[in-house]
Amino acid sequence: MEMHPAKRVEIVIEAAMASRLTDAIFEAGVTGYTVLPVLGGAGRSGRWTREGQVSRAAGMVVVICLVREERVDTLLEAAFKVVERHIGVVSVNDCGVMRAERF
Amino acid sequence: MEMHPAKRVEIVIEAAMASRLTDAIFEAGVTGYTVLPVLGGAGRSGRWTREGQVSRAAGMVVVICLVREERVDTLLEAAFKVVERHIGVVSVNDCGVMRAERF
Amino acid sequence: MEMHPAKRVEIVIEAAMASRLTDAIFEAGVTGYTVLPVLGGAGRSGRWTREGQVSRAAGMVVVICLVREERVDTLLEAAFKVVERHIGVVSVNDCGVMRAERF
Amino acid sequence: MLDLAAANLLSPIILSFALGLAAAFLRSDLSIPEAVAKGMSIYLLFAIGFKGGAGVAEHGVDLRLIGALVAGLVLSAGLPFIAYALLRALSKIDSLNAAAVAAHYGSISIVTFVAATSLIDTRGIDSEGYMVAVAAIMEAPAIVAALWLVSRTGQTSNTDAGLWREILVNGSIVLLVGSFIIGAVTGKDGLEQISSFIVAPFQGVLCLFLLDMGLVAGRGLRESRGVLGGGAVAFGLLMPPIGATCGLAAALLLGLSTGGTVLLMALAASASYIAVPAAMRVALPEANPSIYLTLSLGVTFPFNLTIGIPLYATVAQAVNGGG
Amino acid sequence: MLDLAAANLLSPIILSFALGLAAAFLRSDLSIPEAVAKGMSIYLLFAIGFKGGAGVAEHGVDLRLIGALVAGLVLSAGLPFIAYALLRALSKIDSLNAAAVAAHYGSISIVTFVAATSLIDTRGIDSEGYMVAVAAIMEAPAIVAALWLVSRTGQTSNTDAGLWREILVNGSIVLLVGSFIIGAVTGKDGLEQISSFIVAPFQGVLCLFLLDMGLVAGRGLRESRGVLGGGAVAFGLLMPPIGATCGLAAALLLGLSTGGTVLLMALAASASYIAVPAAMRVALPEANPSIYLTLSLGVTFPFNLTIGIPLYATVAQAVNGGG
Amino acid sequence: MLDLAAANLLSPIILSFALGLAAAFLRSDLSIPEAVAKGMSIYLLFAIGFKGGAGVAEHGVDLRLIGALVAGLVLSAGLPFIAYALLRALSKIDSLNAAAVAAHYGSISIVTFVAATSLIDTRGIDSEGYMVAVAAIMEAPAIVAALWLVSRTGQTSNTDAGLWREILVNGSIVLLVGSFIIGAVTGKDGLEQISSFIVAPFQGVLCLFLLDMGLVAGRGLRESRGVLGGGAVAFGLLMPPIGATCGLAAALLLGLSTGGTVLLMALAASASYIAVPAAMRVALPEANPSIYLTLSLGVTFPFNLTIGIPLYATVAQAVNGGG
Ligand SMILES: Nc1ncnc2c1ncn2[C@@H]1O[C@H](COP(=O)(O)O)[C@@H](O)[C@H]1O
Ligand SMILES: Nc1ncnc2c1ncn2[C@@H]1O[C@H](COP(=O)(O)O)[C@@H](O)[C@H]1O
Ligand SMILES: Nc1ncnc2c1ncn2[C@@H]1O[C@H](COP(=O)(O)O)[C@@H](O)[C@H]1O
Ligand code: NA
Ligand code: NA
Ligand code: NA
Repeated sequence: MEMHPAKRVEIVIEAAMASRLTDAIFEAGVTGYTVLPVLGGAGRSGRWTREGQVSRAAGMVVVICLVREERVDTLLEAAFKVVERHIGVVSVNDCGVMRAERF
Repeated sequence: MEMHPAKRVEIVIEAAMASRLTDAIFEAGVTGYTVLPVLGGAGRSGRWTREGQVSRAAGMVVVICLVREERVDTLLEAAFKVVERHIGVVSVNDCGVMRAERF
Repeated sequence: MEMHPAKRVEIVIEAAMASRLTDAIFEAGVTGYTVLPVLGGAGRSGRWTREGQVSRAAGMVVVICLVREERVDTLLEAAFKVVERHIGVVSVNDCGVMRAERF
Repeated sequence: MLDLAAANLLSPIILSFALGLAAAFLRSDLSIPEAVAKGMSIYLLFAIGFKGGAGVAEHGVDLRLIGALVAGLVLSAGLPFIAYALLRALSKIDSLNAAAVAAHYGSISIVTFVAATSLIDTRGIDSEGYMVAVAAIMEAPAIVAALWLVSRTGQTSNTDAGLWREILVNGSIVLLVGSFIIGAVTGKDGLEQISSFIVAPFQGVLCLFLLDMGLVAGRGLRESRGVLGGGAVAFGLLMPPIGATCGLAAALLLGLSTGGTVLLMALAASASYIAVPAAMRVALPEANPSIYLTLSLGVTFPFNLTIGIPLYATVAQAVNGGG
Repeated sequence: MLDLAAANLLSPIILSFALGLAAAFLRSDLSIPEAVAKGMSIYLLFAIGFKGGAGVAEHGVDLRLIGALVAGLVLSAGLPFIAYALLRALSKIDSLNAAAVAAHYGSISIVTFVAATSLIDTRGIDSEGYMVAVAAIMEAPAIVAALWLVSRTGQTSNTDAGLWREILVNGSIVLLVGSFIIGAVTGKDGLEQISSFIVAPFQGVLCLFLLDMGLVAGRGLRESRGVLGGGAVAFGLLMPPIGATCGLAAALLLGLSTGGTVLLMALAASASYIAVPAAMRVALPEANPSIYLTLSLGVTFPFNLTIGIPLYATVAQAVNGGG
Repeated sequence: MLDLAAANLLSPIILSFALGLAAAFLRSDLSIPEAVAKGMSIYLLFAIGFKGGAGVAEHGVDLRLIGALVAGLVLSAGLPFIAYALLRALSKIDSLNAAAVAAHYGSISIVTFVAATSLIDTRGIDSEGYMVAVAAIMEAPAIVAALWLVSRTGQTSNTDAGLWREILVNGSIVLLVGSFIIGAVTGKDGLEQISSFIVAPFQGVLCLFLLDMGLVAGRGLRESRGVLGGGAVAFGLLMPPIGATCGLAAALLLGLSTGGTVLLMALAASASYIAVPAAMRVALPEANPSIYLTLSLGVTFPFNLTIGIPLYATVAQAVNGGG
């Protein structure tokens, strides 16, 4: 199976900011993303859990984005503008993807 | 802590196809997998979200599979047969695993 | 965008053990983690799914932890003590993170 | 008649659907969690099945039951051919997508059925309890018909043994048939025991469920603007009355009650948006879900809910010389 | 009066909240799934809006409705200034966080409103159905006021067009207003159709919802020990009666009924913990959510629930010379 | 008697469980979302606790309450020894797994308790409201007994302070005891306020919950075919009557009412499938969950539901000379 080199960007971001992030990365030319729910977590701003919460204020989501290497910088810059003033983390790793024409 | 080299395969696939995928990768000799829920996403076939959905038609899941390096090709071929005609993405990256005897 | 080298540790663990794991990695000096829900999976102990379950006995979660390279061993040792006698898997891969001062 | 139409349009049920649509068009973040939506659909299926079964227990079964089941099977397997031909004639949608759409229109929407039940209840019209079983039998044959259409045009579908099992024992069929049987077995006593759960709050749950359907339909319409041309939309509005007419003919042939006639018309007029889309994703992955979901959920469902069902009821009453 | 206070404190509603608090402090793993909590809040909004609308349909609207809406708007936009000044005077919280807190106290908590409705129902006091619309109008203006306060202190907030849309058409406002309209349109008939869903089980659902709020509030208090100083806590206890007094003044000016007076007092006294926190995360990300959530959910909400609402009711009854 | 047995087997509750089992064996994709299942279990615990408390408020407490609590504690701590010995005698299951199973059979299943309540209600038999408290007290002691058994065989269990807290303040105990207290404090008035939530729809919710349990039990049985030998299955069918006999003895000693006797028998006969499995995963991770879950949920629960409870009721009535 031939795999094509790509980058996997994983962003943990507040649910209230998620649509702003996906809008921004779309504008940065990214062709797709996947949003995962988060049960809870901890960081500099303390521990939290989603249980019993009604408000979007207290939740986070994970946005996963597979991109060609040459696009990762544009993506990260766009993402950074959104997360900059917010809590959350961004990580990137190398990966291989099938069906490279999709990215 | 000694870590053993392995591959982490991550497949975003339609919920309706998930059991076919896991059956296929089992047959390919994989010993385990983990299925994560997906809230929403976007790709060539547009944006979508799970909110308020009743049907399995409109949802995706992420299947994560840790395998020894020598098995990854068999796995990817098996997976590809299932996803081929379907929407979704497959990515692979290197990783290290504890307790190698499990994979 | 400057990225700083780090490690991404991903632990699939029984829900009933999750708080013990996060307590342990906190003690190991880790500054944050993110917990994802899991729909189902399979491994040496068989297949399972969360659907319709009421008990915490039969569920798993994924704990993701981004750490500086120099801390990963302490983290893995702490994690290992918790997962040792339990089902579940631990994997680690290299990644880059934004805002390194956070880790 | 206009009064009745207005009364229907201004019922809490329809207005809840409209609220959902409006919220989606305003891009409000109002949303019903997936688990709650699924929970409500399970409740509705259980309640409607149980009540149907209890009805059968009370009024007994006659031979018409078998006739009605056969009629349902024939309608479900036959309507896809009409739908396919009509859609191909009215629009430029290719044969694969047309077949996928056809499967939806042969099959049924259980919420449309529930809404029809609720309307005839309001008008005080009785119906055969076993119409629930007819609804169940109509879910699947349309898929077979549509896949046959696909194979005839030389295209391949992904059908494995698993698919047929999934279609035949899919959750809604099993729950509908199962609760129908429970209702039939436990009868009036059983219904009494749980009627403050399945009868009293039913209309209210239906409101919230339709609110959710409005939200989902509205978001779907917004996302898939431009996917449907005028011809396809016309299909989505013409096919229901055509289906209903076929249903009417079958009902007259069988001599169903006025209520049963309305329900069979509504079933034939309705388009699936749960079971068939899932089956299509497996069997015809290349077919575009935006087309069939938008038609079924965004065009035909609202049409049936607002105009279709009251129309079918009025026609059935006129034909049967009833109220 | 003491009797009434005890009766309120020992009602299933309040005790359920206390149970949630206790479970959180005992570090029990008791928890209500997020989807179920959201489902209950949708139910409560739908029911309270619908009942308000049906009330308006029955009793008609008078000009006071407009007056009440204007009063709500003024209270929501004005109270943040009082809250800001008071909080700055009582505590060392910086201007940014104080503004964020102020937004919460100008806005409203719909559960406090529901609890007040339930109390006046128990005491047999009538109220204007349109108070639901007043509640809806009070959600957003406070945010504008608080952001103006922030800009005045030379700090920046992240306000884009999207934010304003999110605030104005946020789920709870749309659902509350929408179901209010549905209730007003379908009136007594509509209410009858779904009253065994939205009226009969209402108190019970409220109990479980308050159980959940107790759990969330208790866990929040445990996590954020030490975040609030004595001054901030004093603010959380003083601000509600101040808000209520402003609400009382407005109600007297408008000549609202005793029930309407209680509700306007409760609205003015209450602090948002759903819509405003979400808006603050977007607009003022540097403000610390522990401060405003703990104050609103951990201090002010329990105060209003246990002491505030019965107090406002007693005052309103005394002032209006009522029972 | 046969009539009663048939009436029980053909009740909506049991048939719903059977439907779930059937759907699982047919490999239908019917499933109830986890959040909804949890929501229903919270509802059932809250309702049953509240009603028990309200019963105590109405009928008063006598010294027997303390006796019943002590009896519950002794049964819960003692039955694991019988279960352990019996399982080891009947099967080849090793001592660790046998101890884990024993913990389940000393502890209780609240749904079995609820089903027993519902059966005696149907038969018009009264019971002591405080049996709910007895149910709560029986959850944990069995775990201690089983862990002692483990340590005696020289094996180690993972018990930290956290585990004991988790067991003692686990969600179901806290909710059961909490709502029991709320019911006792608010009494008849409180019950009236929320009875259309916790009494009227109770049976219906129980049906859906048992549907879910049938699904989970059926899937568990399918996944773990071959895990249990004939001896283990025999244990799962013999242990409930043995437990029930111990419960009967205790009830006679205490002079409980016929209803209370049935409930204590059902508690002693039932096996935990929520709290204990979670504790076992932490304390005895090497024990195989397939064994204890299949026995408890797949063998003993269905036995108690269909045959056990009606049998215990008949025996209790005979012994007490009642109806
Ligand atoms: N080191 C980390 N590894 C994984 N997730 C993290 C980490 N730090 C923070 N997070 C996630 O990001 C959220 C916000 O982090 P923070 O901005 O540090 O408060 C946390 O609640 C976690 O979900
Ligand atoms: N570049 C990407 N990165 C992450 N997820 C993606 C990407 N492209 C597609 N996906 C996921 O795969 C689903 C189907 O993609 P597609 O086949 O492109 O429509 C989307 O809804 C996303 O959840
Ligand atoms: N190779 C694997 N890849 C991904 N997840 C796995 C793998 N093996 C096990 N798991 C996860 O870990 C859980 C327990 O595995 P086990 O200890 O092998 O029974 C499974 O249910 C899966 O969710
Ligand atoms: Na149809
Ligand atoms: Na306020
Ligand atoms: Na027991």
